[in-house]
Amino acid sequence: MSAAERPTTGASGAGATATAGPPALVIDDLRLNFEVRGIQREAIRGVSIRIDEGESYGLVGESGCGKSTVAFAVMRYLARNARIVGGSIRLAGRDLLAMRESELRTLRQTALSMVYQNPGSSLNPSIRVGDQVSEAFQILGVDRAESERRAREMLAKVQISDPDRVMQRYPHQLSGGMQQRVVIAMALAKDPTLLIMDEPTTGLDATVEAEVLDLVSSLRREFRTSVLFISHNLGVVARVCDRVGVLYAGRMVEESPTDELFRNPRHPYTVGLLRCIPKWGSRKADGPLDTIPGFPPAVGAAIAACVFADRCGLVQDICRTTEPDLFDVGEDHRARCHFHDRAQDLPRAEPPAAGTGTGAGTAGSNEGAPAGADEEPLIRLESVNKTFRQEGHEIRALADISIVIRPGETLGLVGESGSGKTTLARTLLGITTPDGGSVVEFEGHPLPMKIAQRTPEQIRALQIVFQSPDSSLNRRHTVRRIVGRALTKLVGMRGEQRQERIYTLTRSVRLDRPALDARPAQLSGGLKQRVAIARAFAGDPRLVLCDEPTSALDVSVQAAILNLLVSLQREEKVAYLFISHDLGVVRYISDRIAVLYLGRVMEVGDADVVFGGPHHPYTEALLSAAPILEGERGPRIRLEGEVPSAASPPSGCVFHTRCPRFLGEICVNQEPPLAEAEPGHLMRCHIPIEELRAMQSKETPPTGSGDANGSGEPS
Amino acid sequence: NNNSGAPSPTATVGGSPTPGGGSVKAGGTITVSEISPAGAVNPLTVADEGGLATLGQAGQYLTWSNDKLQLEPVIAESWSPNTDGSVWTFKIRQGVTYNDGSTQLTADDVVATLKAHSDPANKGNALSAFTGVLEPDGVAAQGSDTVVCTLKAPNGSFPYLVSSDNYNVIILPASYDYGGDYTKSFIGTGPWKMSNFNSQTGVTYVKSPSYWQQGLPYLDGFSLKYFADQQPQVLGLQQGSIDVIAQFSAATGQALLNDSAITVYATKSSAHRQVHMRTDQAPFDKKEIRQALALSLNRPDLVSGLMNGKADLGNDSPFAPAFPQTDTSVPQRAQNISQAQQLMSQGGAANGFNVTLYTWNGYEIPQLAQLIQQAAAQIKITIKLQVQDANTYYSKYWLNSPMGITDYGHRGVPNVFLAAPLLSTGTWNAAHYKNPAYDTLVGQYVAAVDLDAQRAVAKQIETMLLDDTPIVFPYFYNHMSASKPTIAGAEFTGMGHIRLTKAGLTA
Amino acid sequence: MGRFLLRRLGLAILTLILLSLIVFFGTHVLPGDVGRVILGPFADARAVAELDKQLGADKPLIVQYWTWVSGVFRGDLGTSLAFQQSVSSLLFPALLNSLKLALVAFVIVVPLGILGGIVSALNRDRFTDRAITITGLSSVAVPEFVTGIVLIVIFAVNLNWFPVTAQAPPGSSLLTQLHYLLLPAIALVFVLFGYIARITRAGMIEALDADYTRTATLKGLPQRTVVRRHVLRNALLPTIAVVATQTGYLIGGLVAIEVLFNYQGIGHLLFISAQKKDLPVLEACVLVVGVVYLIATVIADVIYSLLNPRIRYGTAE
Amino acid sequence: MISRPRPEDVGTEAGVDPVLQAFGVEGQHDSGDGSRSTARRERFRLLLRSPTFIIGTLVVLFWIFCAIFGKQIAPYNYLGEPGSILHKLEPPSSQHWFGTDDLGRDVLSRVIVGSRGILVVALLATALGTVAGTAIGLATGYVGGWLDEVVSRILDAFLAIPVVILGVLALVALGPSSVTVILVIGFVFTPIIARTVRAAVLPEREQEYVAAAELRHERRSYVMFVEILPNVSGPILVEFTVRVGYAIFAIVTLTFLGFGIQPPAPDWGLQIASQYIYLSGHIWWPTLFPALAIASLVVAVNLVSDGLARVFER
Ligand SMILES: Nc1ncnc2c1ncn2[C@@H]1O[C@H](COP(=O)(O)OP(=O)(O)OP(=O)(O)O)[C@@H](O)[C@H]1O
Ligand SMILES: Nc1ncnc2c1ncn2[C@@H]1O[C@H](COP(=O)(O)OP(=O)(O)OP(=O)(O)O)[C@@H](O)[C@H]1O
Ligand SMILES: [Mg+2]
Ligand SMILES: [Mg+2]
Repeated sequence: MSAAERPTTGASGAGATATAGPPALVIDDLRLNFEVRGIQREAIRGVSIRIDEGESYGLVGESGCGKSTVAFAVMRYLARNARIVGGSIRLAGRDLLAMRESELRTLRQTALSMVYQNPGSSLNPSIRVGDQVSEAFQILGVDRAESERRAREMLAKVQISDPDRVMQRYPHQLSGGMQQRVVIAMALAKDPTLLIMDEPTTGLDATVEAEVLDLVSSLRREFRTSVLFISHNLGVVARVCDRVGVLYAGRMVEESPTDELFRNPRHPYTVGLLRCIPKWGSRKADGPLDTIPGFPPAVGAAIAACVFADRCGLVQDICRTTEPDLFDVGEDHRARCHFHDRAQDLPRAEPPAAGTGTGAGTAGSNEGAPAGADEEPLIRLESVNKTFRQEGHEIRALADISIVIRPGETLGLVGESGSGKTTLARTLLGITTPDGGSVVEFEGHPLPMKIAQRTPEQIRALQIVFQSPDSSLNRRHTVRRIVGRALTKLVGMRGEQRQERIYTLTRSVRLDRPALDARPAQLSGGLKQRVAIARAFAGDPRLVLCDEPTSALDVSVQAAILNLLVSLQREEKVAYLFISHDLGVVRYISDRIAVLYLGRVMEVGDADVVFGGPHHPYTEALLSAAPILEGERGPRIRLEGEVPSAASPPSGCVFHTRCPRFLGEICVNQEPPLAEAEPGHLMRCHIPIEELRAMQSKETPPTGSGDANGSGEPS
Repeated sequence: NNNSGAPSPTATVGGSPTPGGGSVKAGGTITVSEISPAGAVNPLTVADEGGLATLGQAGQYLTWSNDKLQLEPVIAESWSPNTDGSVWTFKIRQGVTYNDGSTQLTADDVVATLKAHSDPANKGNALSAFTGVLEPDGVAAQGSDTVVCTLKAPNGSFPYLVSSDNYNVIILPASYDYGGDYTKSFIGTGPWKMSNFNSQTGVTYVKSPSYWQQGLPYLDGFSLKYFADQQPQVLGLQQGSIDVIAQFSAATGQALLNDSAITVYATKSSAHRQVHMRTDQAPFDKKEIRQALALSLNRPDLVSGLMNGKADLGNDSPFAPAFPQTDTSVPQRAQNISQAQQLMSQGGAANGFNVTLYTWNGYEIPQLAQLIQQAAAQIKITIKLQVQDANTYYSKYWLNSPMGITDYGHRGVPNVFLAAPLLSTGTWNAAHYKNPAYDTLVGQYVAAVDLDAQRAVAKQIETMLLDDTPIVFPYFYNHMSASKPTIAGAEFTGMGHIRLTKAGLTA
Repeated sequence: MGRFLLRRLGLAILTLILLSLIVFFGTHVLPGDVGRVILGPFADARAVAELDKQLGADKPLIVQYWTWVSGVFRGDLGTSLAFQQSVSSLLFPALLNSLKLALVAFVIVVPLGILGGIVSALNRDRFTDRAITITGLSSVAVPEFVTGIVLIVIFAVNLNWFPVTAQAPPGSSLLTQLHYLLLPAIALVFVLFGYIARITRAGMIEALDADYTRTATLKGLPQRTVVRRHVLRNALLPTIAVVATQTGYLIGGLVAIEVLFNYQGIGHLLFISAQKKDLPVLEACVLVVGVVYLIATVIADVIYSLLNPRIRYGTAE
Repeated sequence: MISRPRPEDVGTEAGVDPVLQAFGVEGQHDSGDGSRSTARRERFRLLLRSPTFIIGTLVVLFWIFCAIFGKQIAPYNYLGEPGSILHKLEPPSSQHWFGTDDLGRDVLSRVIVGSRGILVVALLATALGTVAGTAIGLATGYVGGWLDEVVSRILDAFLAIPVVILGVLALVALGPSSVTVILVIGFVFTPIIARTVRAAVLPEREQEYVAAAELRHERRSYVMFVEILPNVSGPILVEFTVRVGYAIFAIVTLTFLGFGIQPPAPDWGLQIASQYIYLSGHIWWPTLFPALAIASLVVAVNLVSDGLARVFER
């Protein structure tokens, strides 16, 4: 690792400076309740955090564990029904909770700022960006002209290429990445003592995310601001934070320097979390991912002792009787567990990839292997095009896509937002009709483009699991009805028979019977997604399209869903078209991978090949942008600028505008064909594969082989 | 025969208090409110109060039928019939100049006017009075100052047919084009000329310098303001923005009646409501039933309650107490439930029946309808009310409804009332009453030239109608007008004319 | 945005055409023969029948529609059956009057309503909010003619502060006219206040809850500035649309008020012509009311698009 | 695009509005803790906690009671007795709490009995409009395309004419009667409601459960009425109650103008129409009490819809 890239070194430095000034933020045993229908519900159950000057502190934890609440408590911006019932918050020594409104305002003007998820909505849609930024200066009493100048400066600092243009823009005219930069610029305007970032990159593309994160760490160095960085994504935290605190059910369960935490987690929950995440390069063949059984306790749930006891594999009676304190388990490393020393012996919730696992594994890899290439493809797309017309201009969402999906295999589909992944899926399903001339074949026979013209078999054979179960399940229907209807409609089942099938089906997706009569609102995200999966499998499909089925879920739940999909595939011999942003996940589950950019396939090939390299420059960039936890990684390959508009794609190779390996003329003038660079590995690039190999071999990103199933354990 | 002499210059409005009598000072202008004309203000076609009140300002008639239903000479200085009343001779006033200041009135103008209104081709509203009486070729001038009308049939009341009662017949120059727009010129022999007209808001009149009655009118002018509704008029008078309300219904005017600061004029009239029952259809084809219904009404209550006492009892014939011709010796029909019930059973409807009463939503008519409904309920007649707007009622239901209430404006003589709604050939015969005996009686009545003869026939008609009861005449209501006490000399007729020739602000 | 406006305009015109169809065929379901309308209730039946034939009210509807519409486009709205004068000579003065009245009402109610909405949103769920909301609900509830009557009795008849009619004498000064119009205007204000306040409140609350408002607050801006600079602009956008729609409905409300105050406006004319079955006038009135409404909405959309950058500038993506 | 649930929104909203706060907590129940109260029961509890809603409901119930038992509980015959005319326009007294009208009829009785007419007409009319409007709204919103374009234009055209005027037009055409009033008001409301429903359907249409249904090749009618309709029932219910309020308003106005319900119905609007002329004589009781009745009913209805809206909307 180069010191430039990894903040950890900075951390020690921060530790040093910490002794100098007072800590930027000290939260001491913060307790906060939400009053709901007159009942006080504990949301934060005593959280203590200390952030030194210039230090960046990561707060991680599953959704709903109280991260944002802590953040807003620090901002003193709480919901009306929120009550701080204990503890103190000190900012640079000053007691926040004691402050009067006016003091608080000055503090917000000068010392405290926050960046949160969804920059789109955090900028005022009807005020020019410039004015919004300079406003931050004007509050400080700077006159108009001056503040505008500084605003321009600030925007430049957040690496916005031409600030003057942007200042004239309205938020909606900027891309998500730009918007977030602007927000960050506003936040840093006052050169704050503490900058709180609540999921600042959630919702952005991996590439954009990577840039923003780089920006954050570089700005940190420049401004020496302390950062409270909130994320559910350990990889992200790993990238920008010196120290990390793991929050669970409003309780801090472990806290340590970043590397230490990932190398040597000492709380079963942390251990569990880390195991849920597919290791870089691990494959479904290596066996199922580990999961954390059960659900986190709800806000206000009465908790006797250890908050994690109910889900803990190591639980003993003591855990249910006495709450463990934060044990010091290493230098600057604390864990709230009676058995912190045995934390890593936490038994797997899922059976490890033993005999069956490998058996399945080989089977899995066989399907993926080129060996299968000769067998008749399940789906064949031949120069599929889709053009949307939106007030006047045309958006080419799919540009002659030609790929095949083989029976029982998983084709991973990756690409930045807007690259056409969903459109491709919808086209296959017949919900979106492709342009004329496109060919879609199913088992060798042409597949009608409109669902209405498809035979029941064909309809049954192609099903989908949408990204958000909240949207894909009818809120007003019970699970039984949702699944049942699918059965009736797809396989014409009725009465008893149908009931039976409902039971077997839901059992196979690990839904217990009581859930059957619940409505989606009453189920957790994971359960909902299982229902969606059950519905997709109602008519034993041949191909299930999974459009980011886990991206809305917490990692522990994601793991469970992935396992489920894998095992279903094994049982039903179903093929998947698996769309995801998370390369780790895609790699874990896919046999082959297709990379999409502006509606074009840039690269297709077996997972190992595509990830192992040599890769298409775009793939290369995606890979280097992927936030990964452990081990070495190559230098970040930056992608300049935003994804060009699909309405007016660049000439020649559509990627040339951002290509790190840009050749020149040729790239600008002629579009490279999707050619077979090596057996079973197609690529759309002018650079010969050997050269690519040469360029990239200098710094090969780690392949799974190295620490596939090891990295969790202490070395 | 009645040919009174020259008009008495200070003819005050009888029957109604006019403080200070004629003692009014010259000059000043006032505002008179009037219900807006139902249609275009066209001498031929006007058929409503708003219209006729407008016509009656710049326009004048041969004779003026005053509030006592006696004729006063106007354009005609005098008149006389031949022996059987089939030929009438009118002496036309000389030296009358139209309000255009130039045109002189001649007998030819009168002839032209009468021809125009009596010509069926013109489809004038006056036809309803002239049909069967006068036809164009029956009118001729003798010299410049005499007009002779030769009637189709003898008619003792003919002078009334050319009086203000036949309100369309204002005397216009022979040159006048009846197809044209009267409201452009408002030409006429009257004391006023139009200075501004708006079919929506009303007319502004100024004194006509060339008016033939010396020293009249007193006022410099007045504005006739149109209102869609009576209520604003009442409020306006109370509040002072209006000086005279030409006409209001006793019900609406409740406030005015017991307001000491307002002068109310109650002019006896023959205006009334007719409750017709279709005599040619069940259930009202039996006269017992019709009588029963008539008997169920408590008329004194109607008069005192509904009309605030500003009405005369009706006796189920057109002969209103206001008419000199009426024979008042015929016993008044009074409420008698038990008798009514008997009649019901005689009529074979001992336990009642259902019937729909059609009428329209104006004046006190809906209330009357409801009171009739109440009354009928006592003898097990269940009345369902269908209250339409005027046009729907008159165009769809009036002449073919089992039962209905129709409003009849004032007439100076009962002739029209006797003919149109009751003759077998009557054009407004909503009751579909066909009784040859009655028809002949009406014939006799019309022909009768002097009052006693007329009254004699009247008695027979009254008795006959009382027995047949094709139509219930519950009451004849007074024509109600009101003004500020500071205004005197305004004359009103039951017809709805308002004459301001001698009106003015009290000195 | 040019395209946006063009499209908007095109739609308006299309709507207009449909409107004319509705109006025409709507009115031609009317019973009661034209001749009767002209000659009046007591007119001789033969006369009526005769006239009907002359007026050719027996031609097929489509033909009649065409003659009418083509007339309208030539600016000739036909002649009134009841008044025997050109419809336009009746219509446009009336329209002008109504617009005067509507204007006065608006000048009073729009600021009031918006203010009310803002205040109640800022004191959300507190007493003030409830008070304003309830007041709004109630004022909306009472039909304007009831309010009008009460106002007349109190202020015109008893206190004699205002005239009972809204019709100022011809040629009276602006001030006098205003004096005449105030009472009916207030009656209308009652009806509209609650509605505008309600929408404003909704818009405000949405804006207050928006992330960008939070951003502004966390910038350390004082509450007042936050509201003035960040909340209002976004909050008032929806209100504009509402105000526009209300103009249309306001004119609907004018019927009762104008009749009550004997004000020679479009509503009054419409009422009369409806009573008299004066088709040409009735049609023209309804058509005009519709047109006014359409214009209002178009204007609103223009303003809206001017204030809303999303429409003013297309998106970058 | 990745979109994660953002409970912090729940947070802020929750602070704002107790109703949504509850949903925030629903959000929590998601993560499968013991209590699984459904959204519906939740809403109900919340409604019962809103005093304005309670008051509104009580008043409405009161009038419904009057509508049903009016004739029995009315102290006098609302049509009056023969001779009652002699007691006309008597001010409120111990015999006649609300005084008597111009035919000597007991105003109180007429107000009580009058509730039936207005309620029945208003409810039926609104129901009619809601059913039609919902059907159209669903169709245009879901099917979209040219159907949407065409129908929307037509609806716009209708919406350009104020309710009262459209009402006058139609009533003059068909002749006044309760039935026609119902038909007319129902008809006039259809486009308004259709528009609201359409607006509610559009976002639903984008929801993926619709796509999922299409993937099963469901019939359109099924998608509209079984899949989408239940999800827009909230807005529809709210719209319905709001419209009831406006229906009453419109009916009364039409009646006042003489195009609505006709005598001798004890309809409130009719009472006002026939009695307001006496106001100038300071005879306020026959007008005031019906007016108050109308106000109380419409306000109550609005309170109810307001309550529902706060619970159902978004
Ligand atoms: N219905 C539509 N109308 C117009 N353009 C559309 C439509 N659907 C998608 N597009 C455009 O097509 C392109 C591809 O969209 P698509 O949703 O397939 O991308 P994606 O890869 O799924 O993005 P994400 O990762 O955000 O889901 C985008 O530019 C999008 O704007
Ligand atoms: N105003 C509120 N009223 C009631 N409960 C609330 C409120 N705000 C938040 N909560 C609950 O408190 C818990 C903590 O919320 P918080 O937003 O801090 O979680 P989080 O860790 O930020 O989750 P995520 O990662 O999804 O943002 C959640 O269960 C949330 O539902
Ligand atoms: Mg959060
Ligand atoms: Mg997508």
